[in-house]
Amino acid sequence: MEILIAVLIGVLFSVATYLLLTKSLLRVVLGTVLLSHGAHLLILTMGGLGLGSAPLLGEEASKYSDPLPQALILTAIVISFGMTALLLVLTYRTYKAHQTDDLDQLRGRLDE
Amino acid sequence: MSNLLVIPFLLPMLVGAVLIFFAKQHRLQRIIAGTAGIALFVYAAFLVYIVYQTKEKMIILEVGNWDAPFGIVLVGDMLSVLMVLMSSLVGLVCLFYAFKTIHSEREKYYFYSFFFFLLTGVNGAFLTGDLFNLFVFFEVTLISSYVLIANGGKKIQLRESFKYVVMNMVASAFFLVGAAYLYATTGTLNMADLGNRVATMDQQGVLNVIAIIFLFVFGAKGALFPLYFWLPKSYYGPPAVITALFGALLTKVGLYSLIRTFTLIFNQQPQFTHSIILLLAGLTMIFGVFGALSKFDIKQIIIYQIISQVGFMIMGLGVFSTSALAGSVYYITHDMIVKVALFFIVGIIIRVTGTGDIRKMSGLLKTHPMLGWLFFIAAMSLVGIPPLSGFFGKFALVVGGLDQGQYLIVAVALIVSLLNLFSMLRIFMNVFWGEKNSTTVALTNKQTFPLLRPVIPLIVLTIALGLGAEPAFQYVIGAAEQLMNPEHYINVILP
Amino acid sequence: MSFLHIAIIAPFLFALIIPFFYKKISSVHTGWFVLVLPTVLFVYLLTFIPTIADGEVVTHLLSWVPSLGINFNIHLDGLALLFALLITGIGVLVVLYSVFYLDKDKESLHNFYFYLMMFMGAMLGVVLSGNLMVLYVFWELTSLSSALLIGYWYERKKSRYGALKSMLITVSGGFAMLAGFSLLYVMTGTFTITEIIAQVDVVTSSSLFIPTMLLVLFGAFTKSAQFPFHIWLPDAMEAPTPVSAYLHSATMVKAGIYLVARLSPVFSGSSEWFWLVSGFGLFTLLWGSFNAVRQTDLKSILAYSTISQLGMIMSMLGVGSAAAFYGYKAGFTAATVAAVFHLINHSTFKGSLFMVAGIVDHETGTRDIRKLGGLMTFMPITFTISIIGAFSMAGVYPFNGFLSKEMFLESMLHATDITSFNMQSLGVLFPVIAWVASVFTFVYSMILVFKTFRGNYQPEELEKKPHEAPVGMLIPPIILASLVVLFGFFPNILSHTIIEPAVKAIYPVSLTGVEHFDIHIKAWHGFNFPPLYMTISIIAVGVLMYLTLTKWQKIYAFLRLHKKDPINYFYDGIVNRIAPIAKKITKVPETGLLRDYLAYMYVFFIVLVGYTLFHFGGFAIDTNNVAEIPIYAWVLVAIIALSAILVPFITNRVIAIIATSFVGFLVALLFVMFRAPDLALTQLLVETVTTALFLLCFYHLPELRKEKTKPVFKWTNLFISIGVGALVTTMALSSLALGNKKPFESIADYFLKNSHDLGGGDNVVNVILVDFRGMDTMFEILVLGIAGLGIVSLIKLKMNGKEDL
Amino acid sequence: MKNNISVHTITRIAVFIILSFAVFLLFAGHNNPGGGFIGALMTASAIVLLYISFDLQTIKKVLSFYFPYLIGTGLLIAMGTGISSMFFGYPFLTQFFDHAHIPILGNVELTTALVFDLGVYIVVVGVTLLIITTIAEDDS
Repeated sequence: MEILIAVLIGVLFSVATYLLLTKSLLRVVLGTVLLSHGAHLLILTMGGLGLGSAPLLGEEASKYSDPLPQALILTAIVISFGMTALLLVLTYRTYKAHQTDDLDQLRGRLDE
Repeated sequence: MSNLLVIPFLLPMLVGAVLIFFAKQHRLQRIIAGTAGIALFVYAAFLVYIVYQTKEKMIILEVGNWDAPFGIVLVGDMLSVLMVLMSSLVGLVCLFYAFKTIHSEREKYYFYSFFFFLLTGVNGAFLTGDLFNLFVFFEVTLISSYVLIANGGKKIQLRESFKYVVMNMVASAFFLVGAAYLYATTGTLNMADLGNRVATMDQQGVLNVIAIIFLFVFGAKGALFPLYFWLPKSYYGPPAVITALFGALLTKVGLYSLIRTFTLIFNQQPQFTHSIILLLAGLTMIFGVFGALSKFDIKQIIIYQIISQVGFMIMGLGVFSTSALAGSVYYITHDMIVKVALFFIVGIIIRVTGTGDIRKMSGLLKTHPMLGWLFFIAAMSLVGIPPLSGFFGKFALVVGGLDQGQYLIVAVALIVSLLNLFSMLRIFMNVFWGEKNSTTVALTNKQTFPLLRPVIPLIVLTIALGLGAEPAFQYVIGAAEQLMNPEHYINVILP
Repeated sequence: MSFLHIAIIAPFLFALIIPFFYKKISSVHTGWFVLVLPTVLFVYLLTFIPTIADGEVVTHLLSWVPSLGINFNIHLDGLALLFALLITGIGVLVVLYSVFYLDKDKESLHNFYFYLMMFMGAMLGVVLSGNLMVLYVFWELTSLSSALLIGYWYERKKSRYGALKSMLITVSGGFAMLAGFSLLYVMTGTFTITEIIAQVDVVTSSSLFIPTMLLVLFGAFTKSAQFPFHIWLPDAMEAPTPVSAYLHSATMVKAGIYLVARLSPVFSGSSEWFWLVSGFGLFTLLWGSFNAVRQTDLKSILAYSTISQLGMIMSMLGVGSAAAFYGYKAGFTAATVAAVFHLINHSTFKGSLFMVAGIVDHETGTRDIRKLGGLMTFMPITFTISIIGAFSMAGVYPFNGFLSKEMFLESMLHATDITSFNMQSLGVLFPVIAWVASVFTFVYSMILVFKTFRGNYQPEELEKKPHEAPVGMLIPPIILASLVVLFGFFPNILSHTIIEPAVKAIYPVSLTGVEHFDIHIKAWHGFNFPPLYMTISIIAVGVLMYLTLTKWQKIYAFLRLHKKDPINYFYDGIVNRIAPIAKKITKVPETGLLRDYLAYMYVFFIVLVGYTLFHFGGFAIDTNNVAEIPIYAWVLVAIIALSAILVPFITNRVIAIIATSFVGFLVALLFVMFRAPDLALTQLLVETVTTALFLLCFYHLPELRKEKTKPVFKWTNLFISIGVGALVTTMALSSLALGNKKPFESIADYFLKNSHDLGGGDNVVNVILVDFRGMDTMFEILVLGIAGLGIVSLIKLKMNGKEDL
Repeated sequence: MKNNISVHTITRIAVFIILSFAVFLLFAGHNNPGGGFIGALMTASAIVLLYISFDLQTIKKVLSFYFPYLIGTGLLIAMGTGISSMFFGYPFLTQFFDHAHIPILGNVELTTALVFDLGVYIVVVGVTLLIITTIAEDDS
């Protein structure tokens, strides 16, 4: 299972990277979203995916899944939510101010 | 156990939160912010004193009363409290400069809250002893910086801050990647525990790769070659005080983390990892100074000087010896002072002349002698002319580098220093020397005095740190010894 | 702290109060106040002569930065005293002279005297320091203050050019010296000069001996204007003339000489030292004198003359270093004695000549010898002074220059006595070069006097009607000229008081065992004395050449030396081209394209991580401990992967957003599968809100287009993307494999064990969030809060041209 | 759709249910899935639902909070729990809990962590609503 998810993470990182390297503002934003999905999944996988039960002690299971990565991911999700929201607004403000979404045209003059 | 360690980030956070309620009341906002800035600085100085007094030269706090390595632990060793002191100082002077320069419109939209939240993140990053918590503090710092850099909505600001944000988000994602790998291999997140466990693991291949990932992450935050290219333009847009704050603090957080992790955790194969750092240090110096020489805009030049100086600051880590690391720590301290002073002065120059182009300025020394000489001292300190503070940092690095047989980097450092001198003299000669030209002077000499008030203590400090280098060096050598002997750090945290 | 420390610091403190004098007491020329300090210091230093002449060394210790080995130790021996006396003595005369030279109403005197005092303190610091690093500190301060003095009239372009040039060249030497001193420190563990000398063996046996020597010499040569670093000195003549008289002839340029002399005990046993010092010295001597002849500006002539004379002193120190090889016999030490003696003489006659040039400039408005002429009748005193100075410089009896010139020629003739370093054959060059250079020296000395004071008076070329200078301006050169004559007739008043202690400092007793050098300078050695014939022939040929000047001066044009010193092409080439080159280099990576910045980052990542991974063989897969894969997992993963891969191909913004959200929702499903209910819930809700946000911004967002990218870019992008993904996966597997073998428990077990009892909750994830790692959560919500407020300010804050700084 | 009464009624009911569930999630978080963040997002989605069926002005009238103040308050509450432990000589952010018997509700666990979570809840609600309303307002 870990291997399969690791491959999936690789795919997510690849796609995210590809999107980040494009010239369209929106695609870049989508790239960052996918990138964070990849990173979160990676944290979970790195805690091991051995299927214990959920880390709810009320359930009295013999084996629980690792709670720490879950807590870390929760924190990371919240943070990336904030970041994404901010980036989104920044994106459309940029787009409106420059009237273009082509990063090629958002280089700025070379000699300024 | 000492709750002393939470104040440096809790106080600014508290102030930032409180100021949300008073966003529209300028006077009150300033009074609260100013008082808090002073209090924070005084407290940080007190903290340094306390830490220096203890036997271990280090205090820790297990937050939430959970034993390390399970809970989050805050660590105030000599390096981190020094960094806190410096960031509080930078915060303080920037605050008073902001009072004079920031438009009330900007103040209305939570400027001071963001300002203090940035300090929260920076101080927290310096004090935390937990890798993931470091990530969280990084994000606090970064998101405050995103807002501060983009606010105002000038075209160039929006455009460049978009790039800035994306670059940093990518680096942050890889921070998580690195932390995840480390957790998988070692099963812990506490940095002392990581240092301990990494040292006892026999397979170094994977750990070296993880080290490189962190080098990549912190290098991107600390503006190392080839990860800094976003920096020059994105720092150009915002007002001078924000550029000063960023130039002095943001890269330092990256460098601090680099120093921390590569002395505490990734210290197993320095001949490999630290050689790469050294290589990057050299390239950063060179490309930074070339950038500075290629520009004629005064703000751009100083921004490139940030990059060039990053190379020096990281050189001691690459050399990896006590004296060289002491040099690096001293250099970081010095750079925070001088960089802020330079950006303040540059801000005033641009205000006075109404242009940033040094080719269009001339003869300002006649009309604004004070401004000119303050700039001159700061510039010479940056270049490393004795007996100013910049010299001693450079000197310790040179001796440390030669002592370890790293001749090439020392040669590069000295040649780059010469080029730095050239770039700073070029500014001085264009802006302050020469005939008084016809450009209108927006501010008279007298009118610049209130703006110069925050600059003067910084200049005094760079002179004092030079003439009185001994106590400072006793301190940074102590800090470097702590860094070079991580066992002590580990033993205090994990008894 | 001793009085000598105070003597060094006093000028700096004095410099700080000068602006107050200038502002408060404007009726009196500031120079009068300033004059006090060098006078006091000079008198104070004079009192040391008996002590030092007795062979004692005055030392005072003062710790400064002991952690770095930097201590402000005073080491006052013969050499230091000689220089200190020159610095303060000439300082007195120069300040006096400047009072009359600089107009108190037109000049910003506070700046001038500030720089000048700073320079004096720095110079005293250089020569009195017993610690190399303190010496270096003051050394750089002399460079700095000198540059400020050169740029004193900063409105002039030439002043700025000269200041920059002198700063860049001398500081580059300074930095090299810093490295050299640091190497000495690394070898010996100390910066204290006497302690380094005590460990000469350690230094000479080090593999870094030669590099260290080169670095130190680089510093000395740049400061003392040795070829090819001499080019800054002629341009430094833009400084006010008192400055030229002080810094650029008598004191600062001799700092390099001082350093070579000071460190002779450490280095002089080697042939490299001998060759470098005497070789560069001799060539500089020749080059300087040869070029001086073609100059038309009085101060330029003097500048090149100074270069040449500095080369001469340097070459004598080089030849004198042979003494270290051959046991310090008089025959070998003679060159060093000559060097010290000439150093004194040069300060006297060159100082007076600079002052004369200043007077001429001041009284006629020009220094161009083509416009000058026939001034003898207008300014007879000045003329007399210049005759004395110039003839001494040319080496004519009975002036002091004659004596030291003859000693110089003699020591050069003895160069062939040196039996090693290939000197039997090459040694012949030494006297030959010396002779040729002396001829040119004679010629330019004559030009200096006669083109100015004799010949045709050309009133139409001059700005003012010339007349004799005010008395105050004449006194300093008269004093110097009197010294020229005095030392010419009674040279031995210096031999035991000043020269011998200085020579003993260069040849310390600890190394030589020689207690006493017999120094007796005399003018007449009888007819069996070859230098006498050399002198006579120099004068004869010199006169001939001066008379036929116009006939052979075309040679400069032929050699292309008539416009500017060829070394200047190098300097200007570098300085002018560095900005364009830097621009070209900076332009390449900084394209302004986010794509490029990210690409560098990723390539850096791939190259370094990939290299490390395969170099250290870190890759591993461990299949022992992995969970089984149920069939629905295959399906789910396949769908996630497919929908993610589709995103880049979508050209409709709504579909692209929804596809991305879809991936997010499926990830939430994965979380369910992996028994992470909190995570799944959070992911689900966050994804919902994020999607809502995207759609809210929908109208603000651009429509997607098909990417128009060059195939090359497309392929590199693809390559980079796949590389990143592959590395992340590989590393994930390797980390897991390594983690399975780790010899310790994960900290996670602690949370499961203690959550209920210590944390008071059964949802371990939540207990971690609010309790075990509550700090994370606290700052996570801060991030969120900042994001919220940030969005408000991003949208609402519009500066509308309201500029803040 | 904006003035459709049946939609409004259904929305009201739905919002009520969602909000109750959100509060439940907030309080249950310590022992079961949930917690401040999840509860807050739930609350926010309920309000978004309101926004979809009513218009912005109505929402603003109903929720007369000034959202930035909400954020500030939440941050202060969260900090307050952390700081209060310092006054009792414990390290920053030490949480305490006890079981108390309260009539009607029975045996209830009281924890300071819940207060902390409440702070989280308020901040997240404030932020989410602030973002949504600000962006929405920018539309016009």
